[in-house]
Amino acid sequence: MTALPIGQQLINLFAAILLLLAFAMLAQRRIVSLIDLFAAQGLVLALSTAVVAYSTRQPHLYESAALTLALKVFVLPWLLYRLVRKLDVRWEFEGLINIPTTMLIGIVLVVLSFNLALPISELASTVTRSTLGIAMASVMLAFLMMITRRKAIPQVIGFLAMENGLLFAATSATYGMPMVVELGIALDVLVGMLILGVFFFQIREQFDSLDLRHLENLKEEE
Amino acid sequence: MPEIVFVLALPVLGAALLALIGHRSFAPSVNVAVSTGTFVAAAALTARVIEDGPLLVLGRQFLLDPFNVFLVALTAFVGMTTSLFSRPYMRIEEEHGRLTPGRLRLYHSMFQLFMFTMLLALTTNNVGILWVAMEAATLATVLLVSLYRTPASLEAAWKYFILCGVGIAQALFGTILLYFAAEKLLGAGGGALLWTELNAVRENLEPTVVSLAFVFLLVGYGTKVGLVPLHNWLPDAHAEGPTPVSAVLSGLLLNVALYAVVRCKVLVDGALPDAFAKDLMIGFGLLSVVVAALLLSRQKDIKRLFAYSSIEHMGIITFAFGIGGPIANFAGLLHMTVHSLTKSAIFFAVGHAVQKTGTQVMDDIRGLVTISPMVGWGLALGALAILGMPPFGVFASEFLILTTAMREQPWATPFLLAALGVAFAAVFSKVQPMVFGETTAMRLPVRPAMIPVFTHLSLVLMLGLWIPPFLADWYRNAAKLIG
Amino acid sequence: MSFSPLALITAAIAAWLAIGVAGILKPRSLRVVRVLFPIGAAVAVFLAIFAFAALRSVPEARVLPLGLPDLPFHLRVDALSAFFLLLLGGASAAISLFSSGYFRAGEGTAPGLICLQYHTFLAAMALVLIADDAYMFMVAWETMALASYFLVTTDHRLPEIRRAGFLYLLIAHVGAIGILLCFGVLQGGRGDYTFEAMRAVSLTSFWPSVAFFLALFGFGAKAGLLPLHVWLPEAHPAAPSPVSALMSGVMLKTAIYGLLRVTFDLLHAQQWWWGAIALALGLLTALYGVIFAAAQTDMKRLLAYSSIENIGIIVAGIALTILFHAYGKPLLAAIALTAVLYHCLNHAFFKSLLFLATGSVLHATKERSLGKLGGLIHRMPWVALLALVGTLAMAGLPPLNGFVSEWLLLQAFLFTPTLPQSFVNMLVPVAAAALVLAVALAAYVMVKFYGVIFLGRPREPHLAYAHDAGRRERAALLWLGIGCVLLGVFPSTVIAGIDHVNALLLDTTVSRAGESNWLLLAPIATERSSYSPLIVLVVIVSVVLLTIQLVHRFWHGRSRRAPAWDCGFPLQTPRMQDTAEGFGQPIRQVFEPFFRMERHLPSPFDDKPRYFVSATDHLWYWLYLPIARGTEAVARLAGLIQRGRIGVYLTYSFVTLLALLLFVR
Amino acid sequence: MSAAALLSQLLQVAIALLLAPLLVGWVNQCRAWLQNKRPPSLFLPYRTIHKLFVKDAVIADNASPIFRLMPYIVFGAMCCAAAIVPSLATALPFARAADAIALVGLFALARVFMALAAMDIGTSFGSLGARREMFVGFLAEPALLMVLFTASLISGSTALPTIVDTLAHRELAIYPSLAFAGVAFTMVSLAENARVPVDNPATHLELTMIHEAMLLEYSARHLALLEWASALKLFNYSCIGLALFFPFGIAEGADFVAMLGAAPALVLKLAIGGASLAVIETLSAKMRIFRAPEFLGTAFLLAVLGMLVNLLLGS
Repeated sequence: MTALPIGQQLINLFAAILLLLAFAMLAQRRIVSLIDLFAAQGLVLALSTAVVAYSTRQPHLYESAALTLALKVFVLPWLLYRLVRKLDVRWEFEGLINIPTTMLIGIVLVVLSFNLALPISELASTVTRSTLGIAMASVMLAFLMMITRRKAIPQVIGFLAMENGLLFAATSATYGMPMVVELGIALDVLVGMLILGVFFFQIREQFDSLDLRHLENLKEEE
Repeated sequence: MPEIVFVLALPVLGAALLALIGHRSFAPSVNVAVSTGTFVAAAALTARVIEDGPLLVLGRQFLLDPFNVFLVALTAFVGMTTSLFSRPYMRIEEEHGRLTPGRLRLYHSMFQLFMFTMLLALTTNNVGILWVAMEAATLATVLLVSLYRTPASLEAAWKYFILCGVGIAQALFGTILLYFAAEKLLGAGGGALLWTELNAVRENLEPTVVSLAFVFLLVGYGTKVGLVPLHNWLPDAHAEGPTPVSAVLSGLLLNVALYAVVRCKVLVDGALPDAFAKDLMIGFGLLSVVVAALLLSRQKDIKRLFAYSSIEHMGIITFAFGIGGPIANFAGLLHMTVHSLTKSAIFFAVGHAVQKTGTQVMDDIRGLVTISPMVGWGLALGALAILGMPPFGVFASEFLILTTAMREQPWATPFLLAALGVAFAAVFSKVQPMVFGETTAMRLPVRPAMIPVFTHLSLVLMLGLWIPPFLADWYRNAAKLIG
Repeated sequence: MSFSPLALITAAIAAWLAIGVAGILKPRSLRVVRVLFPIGAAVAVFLAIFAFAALRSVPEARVLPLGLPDLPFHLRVDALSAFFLLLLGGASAAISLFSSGYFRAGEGTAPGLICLQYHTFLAAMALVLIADDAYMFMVAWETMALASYFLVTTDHRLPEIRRAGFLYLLIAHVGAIGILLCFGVLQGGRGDYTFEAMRAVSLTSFWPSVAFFLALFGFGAKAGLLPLHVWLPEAHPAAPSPVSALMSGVMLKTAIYGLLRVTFDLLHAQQWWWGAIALALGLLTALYGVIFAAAQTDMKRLLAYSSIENIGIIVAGIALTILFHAYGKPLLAAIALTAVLYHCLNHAFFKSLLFLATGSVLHATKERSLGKLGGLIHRMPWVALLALVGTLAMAGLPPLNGFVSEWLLLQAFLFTPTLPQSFVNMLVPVAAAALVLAVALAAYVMVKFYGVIFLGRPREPHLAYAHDAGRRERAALLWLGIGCVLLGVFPSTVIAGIDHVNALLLDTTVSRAGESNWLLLAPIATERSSYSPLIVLVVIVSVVLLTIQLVHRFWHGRSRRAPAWDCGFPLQTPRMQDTAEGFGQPIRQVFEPFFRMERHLPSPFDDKPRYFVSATDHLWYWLYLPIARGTEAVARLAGLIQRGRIGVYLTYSFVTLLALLLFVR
Repeated sequence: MSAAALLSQLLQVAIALLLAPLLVGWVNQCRAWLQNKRPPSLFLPYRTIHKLFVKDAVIADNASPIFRLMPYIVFGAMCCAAAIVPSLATALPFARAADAIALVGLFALARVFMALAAMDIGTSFGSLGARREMFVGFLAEPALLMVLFTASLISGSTALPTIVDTLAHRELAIYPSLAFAGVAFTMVSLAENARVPVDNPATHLELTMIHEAMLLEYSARHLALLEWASALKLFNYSCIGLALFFPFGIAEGADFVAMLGAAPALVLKLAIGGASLAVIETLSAKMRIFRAPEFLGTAFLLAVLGMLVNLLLGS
């Protein structure tokens, strides 16, 4: 068989890195490095988008790459850093499920999402189709991370990671969504992040901690 | 196309204006004025659509067909009445010292923003924009839910944000898959996300992809509809937010989310040979009805009670759309209308009741008819209406749904029978002593704003006895559209 | 608009609604109510007249521009609905008249509001009877339930009254859903809910049976058929007496109407085993009701239980009709149906009469417990006399009306052995025995009822100040009493009217088949069976008068008053009379297994010996409480899915998503 | 109806009225013989009734009209029954006015009025008697109806004349259903006529009495009428029994000759019946009131069995 064109090789590489980062985030306990990982993920995402744009001559993808870079690599991590510094929450304690188990579940999820993505990839006409499975996997892993984390900020980072996975899916499967939508999504994410920032302070001043265990009072009593 | 522009622009401008002027004594009136203007514009828009059929405007970006235009009118109307109700309500809250002027500014502008997002979600023709608008609606309401800044309200808002955010993210994935399936037929670019385009080619959409997409979309938007087991945010958010917000959440937001689901269902039905989407919706609907009915019987907080009843009714509507066919769809649409009217009316009455008695715990609320006959009878009639007692309109739709189900899905009817019975027992046994019975509470000096309540209830009553022809045609066309 | 019966009936209904609205205009004024209720009574009389006209004219249908877009309100009056309208008008005329004197200000709901609810109730019942499509039927049906609920909870401050109202509305609502599903079956998937279309649909395989039993469930819940009877003995004592009279006398009959409508009009063919099951159910209900009536100590509860008994008898009659009709014996079916309708009419009259009488007693003495009444015949002769008529009628004694319908029903039973199905033939003697037992027990119950309330010596001193009913109350009671007598004495005439219904439902008639004439009632032939209450009445009365004359002629009419002798017992106090408990004690003993007894017997050493006994319904403990507890348990389990932890919630949606994805694969 | 028919109808009633006390006297005499006592005069009942009529009536202070009217109503009901029961002839005009079921209804009417009147004074014994009477009644009445049903199933009619005609004209054979019914009927009529073992007419021992307890407050003409009525009741029951189980020698037509021919047969049958009643009363002991349900329940059961047997064996 002939070797893949360089662009596709790069994209596959980036996809692999993305998956790796997703796992890393799943395993990471320190919030600060979690933010780093998130930024890295954003960077990879932007790069891959750019490569796709280059190799498929899709100018509008450059814009979306730029958007991603700005938002996911600079603005959001910066905001998160400020929050962490302001609230000074550095350490994340043991999650609901211990790390190895989480990892195992993660593997299972990856296999599952590859399976699910397979038929779709068959249909895809894009050069990047094989990466759809990875995109879905990273979404799932982000979901798992949200479930397992007990603190507010990691949960939010998981949420943002999920957003990344989605964007990656969009680029890999369909060369990105129409620009309006991309912009809308970006806006939503940004606003959501800001609101969450406000939230953290409110929660903090109410419960003087960001531990989600304080947020378990509304429930059906026995 | 002036009307549509007005419908969408007025709330945005209103939001900006209210954010700028801050909380003055006339801010509530401005709020009312803007909402009224929106309703007038929406009414004009509706009239036009009734005259010259579906509209596709502003570069095909905005679609107005019978299905969504009646929801637009409904949304604008309930928004108006809610603003009317919230004027005295919020004033009393302020007097009670539960709200500061700053928060009231936030409340007013966010209320308008929320209206805008919902109207956008309803009118847009672009599935992607639909998603954006839904997400934006979530963000707008999160701040409204946490308005009191109490621990409970913060917790509720947090859960609301996270659960709906995640759900919405699934919906985005579904949208991407949809786009992915469409783009091979319609080519890349904006066209492939326009619902009208998708609908035109729905027979040729790739089945596997579409079914996957629908799963994600259903789970995503279903979270906002409040389908069991994705419903967990709903009771908290309703119980802890200010009552006007509970009213619009229950009366409008759930409808809009359901609208999104149904839009997607139409595409899937076209693409798939089997009744995949129908079965999913029937299953979710039935599950929601049963579980909600059971949980109704365990409630102690009055707003939680009616939140669960919203889940139950959303289940009924989902079930109806799942059955499909002209009658069931007609019934579903009618039920959407009467439910949002009745439920918001109930929340208005509940709000006043809570203000008068100073508690949300039902065991401490007694003898409302003696404290304030209007509130008492409003609550009693509203509860009876929502429980499906004729001659109110809720009964009309339940009549059609049940009788159709008896032939289409006979196996489901025992569950419905049991669930409706349990729900009746649960709600009525709790409402009756609140309305009647002895009380120790004093009569409060404030006059409740009962006009919205009784406007809604009389509309519901009318719909039970006589549905205006234009409305009926409207429902019929919409039902045909949904298929 | 032509003055056809239907138009006039509709107008009467509209008049009722207008009266109700007029009442709400000045809710607190009692004077208005005093004026409005008699007008309502007049309207009722007119309604009865129109209904009588409609009974003998051809069916007639109309469409109102209301209702669902594809389903405007269809009205139709045929012989069946006309008959029940007649019943409604005849009974409610008296009840409205009584109410105009009955309701007082200040207790519970405002009189004007009561006026509105009361007349809405009447109008809704009439609309149920003339509804010709499922939607209007259900709307009227539930409106009826709602209005009566508000009337029951007139005195809503008392928790037990609220509880009674809640129980009533709950069972009514569940039953209504059953009826709804029944109509869902009947429309046969056509989506056309007019009765006309339902008649056209021919259901196949098991669907007819489903429809019938859904109808039996739904209408049985309203009629008080076992095991859905529990609301009756709670709601009737809670309601004001005219309302109890209206509910027991008329509303229960609308359920019978619905059952007949569905079974014989909308369904084409009946299965014999429907009849068998319904027969068993009906007789069980009858026995159950009368046995519990015998054990009651509250006069209105007693009457409520006896209503359950009568409903049981009526349902048994319907079951016989189904049996005969299924086996193609129209004449016998017609006899059974005649018995059913006749009994409906009788029950409407004597039960309303008795409930109104209890109302007068309640107003005169403020007492509802039989243990504290007695000797009222001296204080309130009018009520006592008219109540006696009702009592004898209800005890099923000739020559009053209660006996006629039971006579007809027994005739129908006696003809059953001509059926081909041997199993049914075996069933019949037992069934007949049960029926006769129930009827005989009814006599026992009525002696207890009348004897304890009106006869003997007052058990409480304040009864001495009891006053007789007012003029309007008397007139109302008189109307009903005369009705009982006339219905009892001229059966052939009444049956001639009922025959229009027979002709409609079974296309055959009784009076033309038999040798009946105005004097003699002989459904088949005088050789088979005949009964002439008029002759019996005349003979007894003439003998009585003759004897009095002769005794006074040959001997003398001297008599003097003295203290009661009582076997020479020196001192007698009113407390030494039999109490209600005492009178019911033998029945409690014989039918012990029916009751859940709690007895507290005094020991010889108590300084204040107290005897306490309560006989409650097993079904509460065997059926209702288990259901309630089961729901409770399931609900608690359902509550477990919401324990407040957001991670868990996320897991739900995650798992749901994965499950669905796998499902798609 | 022709004047002759009316006349013969009246004749039958008159005969019943006259014979009834005699029957009572005869039963008492037989019983006295059987118990080795010197029998009272056969005509004692007539004398008693006359004596009572002569006396002045004493009425309790708080007696209501029901109390005073009851004896006449009961008497009237019994006369009506006497007119209906085919004692001498079957084809009598009034017989059409009420069939078997209506007849039972008439007896029930009488019973209810007695019970009400007994409760009227409000004495302990009165209400006790009323309760016991109704208690016995609600079991006896269905049993009696069941007996009549058996007969009417055989004859396919509830009209007494038809029943009697059919039964009279069947060839002699063993009818187990009728046998059951006969036993049941005997038991019922013992209970209904306040006879041992259910009640004892000859005592005022408060613990045992049922029928007498209801009449305690009555005196003079009212009591006389009641005595006469109960005699009539006994007579009617006997005639029903005879008509059902020994319908021989009863007149088919309604003419005097036939009836006069039937009269001796009736008297003879009554004499035998009365004697056997006395025998039963002598042989059996009065049972406790709470045994009464079992006794009557047995009767009820036998009657139903009779019906079932009739349906099963077709005989």
